[in-house]
Amino acid sequence: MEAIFFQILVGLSTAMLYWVVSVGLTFIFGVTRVLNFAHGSFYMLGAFFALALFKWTNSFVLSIALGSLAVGVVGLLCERGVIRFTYSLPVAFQLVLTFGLVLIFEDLVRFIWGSVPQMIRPLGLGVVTIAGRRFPIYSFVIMGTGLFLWIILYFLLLETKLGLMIRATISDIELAMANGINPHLLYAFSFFFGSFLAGLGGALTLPMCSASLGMGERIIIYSFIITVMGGLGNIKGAFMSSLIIGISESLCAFFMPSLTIAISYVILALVLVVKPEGIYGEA
Amino acid sequence: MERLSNKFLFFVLTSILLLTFALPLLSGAYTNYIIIKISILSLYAVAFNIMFGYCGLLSFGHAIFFSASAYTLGVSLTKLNLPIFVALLAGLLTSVIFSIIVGFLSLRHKEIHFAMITLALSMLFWGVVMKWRSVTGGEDGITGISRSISMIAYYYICIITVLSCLFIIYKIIFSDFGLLLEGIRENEIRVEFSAHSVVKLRMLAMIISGLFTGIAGILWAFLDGAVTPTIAHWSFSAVPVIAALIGGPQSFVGPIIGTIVYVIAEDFITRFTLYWQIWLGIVVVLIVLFFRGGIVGTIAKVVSEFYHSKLREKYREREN
Amino acid sequence: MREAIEARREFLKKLGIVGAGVVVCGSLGLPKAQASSRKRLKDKIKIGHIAIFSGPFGTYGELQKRGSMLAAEEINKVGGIQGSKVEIIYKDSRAKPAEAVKQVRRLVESEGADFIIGIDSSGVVLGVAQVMPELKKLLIVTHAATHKLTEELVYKKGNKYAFRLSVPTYQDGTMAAITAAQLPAKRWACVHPDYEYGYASWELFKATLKKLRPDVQFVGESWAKIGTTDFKPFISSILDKKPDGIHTVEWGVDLFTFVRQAKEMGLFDAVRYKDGYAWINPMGYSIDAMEALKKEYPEGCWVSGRYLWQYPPTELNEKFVKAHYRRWGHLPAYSGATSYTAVYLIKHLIELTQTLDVETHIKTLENLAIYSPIGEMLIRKEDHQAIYDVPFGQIKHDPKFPIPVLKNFLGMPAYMYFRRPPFTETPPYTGYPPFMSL
Amino acid sequence: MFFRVENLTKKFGEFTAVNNVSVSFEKNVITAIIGPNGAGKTTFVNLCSGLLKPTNGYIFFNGEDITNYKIHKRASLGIARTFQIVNIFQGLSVWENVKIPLLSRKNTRDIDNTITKLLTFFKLENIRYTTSSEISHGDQRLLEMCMALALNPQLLFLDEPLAGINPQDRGVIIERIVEMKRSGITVIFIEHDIESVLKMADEIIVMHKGEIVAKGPSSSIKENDFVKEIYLGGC
Repeated sequence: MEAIFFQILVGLSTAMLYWVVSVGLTFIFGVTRVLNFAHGSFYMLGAFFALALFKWTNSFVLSIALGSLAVGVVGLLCERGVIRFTYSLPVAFQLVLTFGLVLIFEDLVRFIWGSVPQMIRPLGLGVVTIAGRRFPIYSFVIMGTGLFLWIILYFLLLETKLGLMIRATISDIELAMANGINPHLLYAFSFFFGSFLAGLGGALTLPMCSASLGMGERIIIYSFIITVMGGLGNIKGAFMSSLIIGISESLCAFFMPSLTIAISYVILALVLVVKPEGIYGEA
Repeated sequence: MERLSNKFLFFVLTSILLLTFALPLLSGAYTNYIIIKISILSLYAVAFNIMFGYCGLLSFGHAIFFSASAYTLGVSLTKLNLPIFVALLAGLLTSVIFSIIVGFLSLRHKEIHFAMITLALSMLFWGVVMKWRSVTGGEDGITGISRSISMIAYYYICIITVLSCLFIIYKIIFSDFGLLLEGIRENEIRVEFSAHSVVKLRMLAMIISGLFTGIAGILWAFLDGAVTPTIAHWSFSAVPVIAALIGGPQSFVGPIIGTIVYVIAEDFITRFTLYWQIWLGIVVVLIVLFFRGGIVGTIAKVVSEFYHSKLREKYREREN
Repeated sequence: MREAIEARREFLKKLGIVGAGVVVCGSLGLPKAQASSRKRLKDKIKIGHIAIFSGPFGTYGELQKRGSMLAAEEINKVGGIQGSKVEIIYKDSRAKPAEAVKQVRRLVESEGADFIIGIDSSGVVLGVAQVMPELKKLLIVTHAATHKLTEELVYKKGNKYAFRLSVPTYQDGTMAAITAAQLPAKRWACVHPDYEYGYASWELFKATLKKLRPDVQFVGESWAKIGTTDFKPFISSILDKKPDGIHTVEWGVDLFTFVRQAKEMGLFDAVRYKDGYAWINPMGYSIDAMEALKKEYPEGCWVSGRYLWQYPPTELNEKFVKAHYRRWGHLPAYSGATSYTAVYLIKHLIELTQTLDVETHIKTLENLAIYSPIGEMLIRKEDHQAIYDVPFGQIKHDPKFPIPVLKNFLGMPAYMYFRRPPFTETPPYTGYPPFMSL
Repeated sequence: MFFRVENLTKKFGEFTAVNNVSVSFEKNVITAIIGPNGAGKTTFVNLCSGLLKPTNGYIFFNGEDITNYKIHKRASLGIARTFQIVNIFQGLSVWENVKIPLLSRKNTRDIDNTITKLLTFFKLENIRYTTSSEISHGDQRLLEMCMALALNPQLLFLDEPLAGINPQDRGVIIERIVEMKRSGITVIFIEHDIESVLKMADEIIVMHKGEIVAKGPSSSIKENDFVKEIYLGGC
């Protein structure tokens, strides 16, 4: 019983990382209706930026903050430079365009940082003992960030004028435009914010694992699964499905380790076949 | 205009055809190999485009049909030692069965939901392929699928098979059935009100698409003599998507052009640099940005505009 | 030097294996004058090198490239192979079999490669080896470890065109188990990557260890897919099984993550014994892992590789390690060393046979004894596997070196733990345990 | 009874669009459904044609319970319809537009002749190869009716067939509708323009707030006080 509890706790920390990254994708989709395949690349960039900044500033908090902001700027530049020209095209074209961006970012990173995965020294936050097992304190940092983000997003969407604009745009773009909302400003902001979150996720993983090529490809699939499962563009849905995927993977690793590879696809397929619009429906 | 472009197209196609058949006599083995690859992937892309271009359904699950037939063939030949015709039939049958299953689960849904369900099913299938090691060989896949004929002979077999498949697909698309599919893409509800079951029509399209994808899968399995899980992975489902979008999903030749452009660009780039991704990425981005709606669509538009402006000039001259 | 080789050859003869010849792979090769006096066979000898250059395992291409490029530079500096320059063409396999096959075809059919070397993963090597008979060129594998290549493709199906200079999964499974048998641990568990290499290694490990130590138990298995960034669920579920020994063949970037998280969650502490950790990581001493983890990899873990820069302590190896360090600023990785050897092997093969005829090459390579930085190898005729031993050692943090070094080597002659044709019996063979004195 | 609904109810959340409607239609009669905006007329037609599923109630056609039949099944039984906003295949030619419903017939041998006949009936034969998005709005209305007719229906729903048509073109459409009745088709249509309604309809149904408030021959409906008050009041 204790083991299962611990496994769920471990799953929670995984889930929160998935949530931070995939809510960025969800947010971008909700506002712009673009499925951004390059989101994973932004995640990778977040890790590499933070790595470079850490070597320079030697401060983890500073490098995470600056690194993810820098990724936000890269996202903004991509949107202004390339993606915005494809808003009028069907979703599939944007997928292919952002796939092209993925290829470009992969090689740029390889060119700048080389292909050897890199690590920073561990933060040395230590562990706490829960249910007779050791649990890294850093995982609490990730969980805290995730929950904090949840609160911030709620605040942002419900209480601020920007949130109102965003909700208006999500529900009806034409009406929003008629009411004097400049959608391009909002699109640009959503890409900045979404990419910032991807970068934040990437930077947050740095003390746990390494900055490596191809790390974006692994996370993008999870982000897609979570975004689709929760309901495209639905932030609440993204939160719930992050939890489902994170915890079920963790439990699967305990009960049926050899099936962990497929569990998230099984869940996704089941959810979609029963409820194609996702758990909470499309925003 | 229509007539002219048709004649031109006919001329181009015939010369390409003749060249393709004469090529093994003129060029090196590698060129032949690449042409086989292009032809197989073209068939894959065109078969995929039955769903995408004509039904308006973006499938991310065609790797299932592709790998289902390839794996069935591989297993029947190397593990069960069945005769080749039985293996071929079994392969195609598996593709059809899987297209029915996938269709049954996904066809009620549309747009991005359809894409995502097919993606999920495709990854599920990939998981099975990876895990069912006693049959599929896991990550290593199945090797030793013997083609037992020379590459040149195989070249002709591939070209002829692909061309006849393309011809059949062409006939299907420009038949009444194709008109109905186009109708579905245009206006689904109207098709329903015209007393056609959209789901049934789509299912039929899915089966046809799956069948031809299966044929491509079989040709692929024989080409390298090996089947590995990479062809079941979602990224292999993305291959025809990219081809169709680059070439132009609204036309029959679009996916073929897309495949040719992509394969040749990739081949050209990897010849010179290990940093192939960045160049390929730039090519893809530029094509999406500057050939909006695909190469074929854009070229057709430019040509027709050119033609119209010529006409206008003529009128102006006459007026003057 | 010569005497040493001759002695080695005598030793091999005693084993009943008649070597067709002995070549020296490395910068101690044949004198320059002798080489250039022979006729030039070709303007340029082209070697196609296929490895993973992009994606998460792109490092492995880079590491191999360092080896083969160094060898080519050294050879070209002294006049190439009988006056022909060596050119190495690098291609990215992307870890995809079909892509690798395409690149091999292009190298041979369009770019005029005379040999193919490299290749990283088992699926890719099986795919590529299969087309070699059609292309009629030699394939010298320098990294991929699957024993299916040598046991099934070469031995059972008679594919004569593939050779392997790197150790197969015998190192990851059999030798790992032999090392494990020396440790007090009795409850073994594994954390493996979820694909063929993981399964094969674990099966060999279990079979061998059970034979040597009937008292051990295998208490848990954990299969993490390639590219896992969060090993915590796997580690905690393994910890729950209360193992006192861990066998893991994680490699590359996954290994970095795994070690870091295992340390945090106390998996190392669980397998501690008085002289170190009952932690067997056959590919742990990979240069990329050591450079990334440095002191994070706990002292006292048992690790190995397909070659260790400290072993064998020969002049040839020392020269190679120094040259490699001078050229690249890094110590050589195992796949770098095998690639280096492969290029030299090609040089000597051509000089020995005076031809580019592949059939002659195959005949010459079979039962050839090679003296290389990796050690003395014999290419076994039946399965085309280079037989050489790589010991296990315990990690030791030594401030004199940029990365951790290995101590307390534990090794065994390769012919005792490599499986032998017809590949039915579980090694180790007769006379266990005659450990090599190092 | 030719076409009959029983206790038909449709709720959208709290809002009841069609409330417990029971009504029957005779064969070969043109019935008009009138009523103010939001009376539930279109919802009623949508329920009958299968576009919406009723919350409650039954629909019978030729004595058969078709409540749970899908759209295409109803269409093949002979229930056709047009829409308030023209609903045709915009990207296809006029000819192809008519061909699609015809392809659902069992016997497709004489299809080209049938298309020509239909197009001639609606005076569309001169623009048969034009892409339908490029023809005039009135012609698009006619085309949609033509497509409905191609199903060889017994029952035809027309949702505001005159919407957006300028007065001089209305005559053609009205003429066609009356002619359809003559060839044995039962027509049920929604219309706001009361003059045209009176020209065409034999029977009139008045809907208000989801319920049928009056039903009867057009002459008597005109005299209905309730109708005068809520609908015809202005006239």
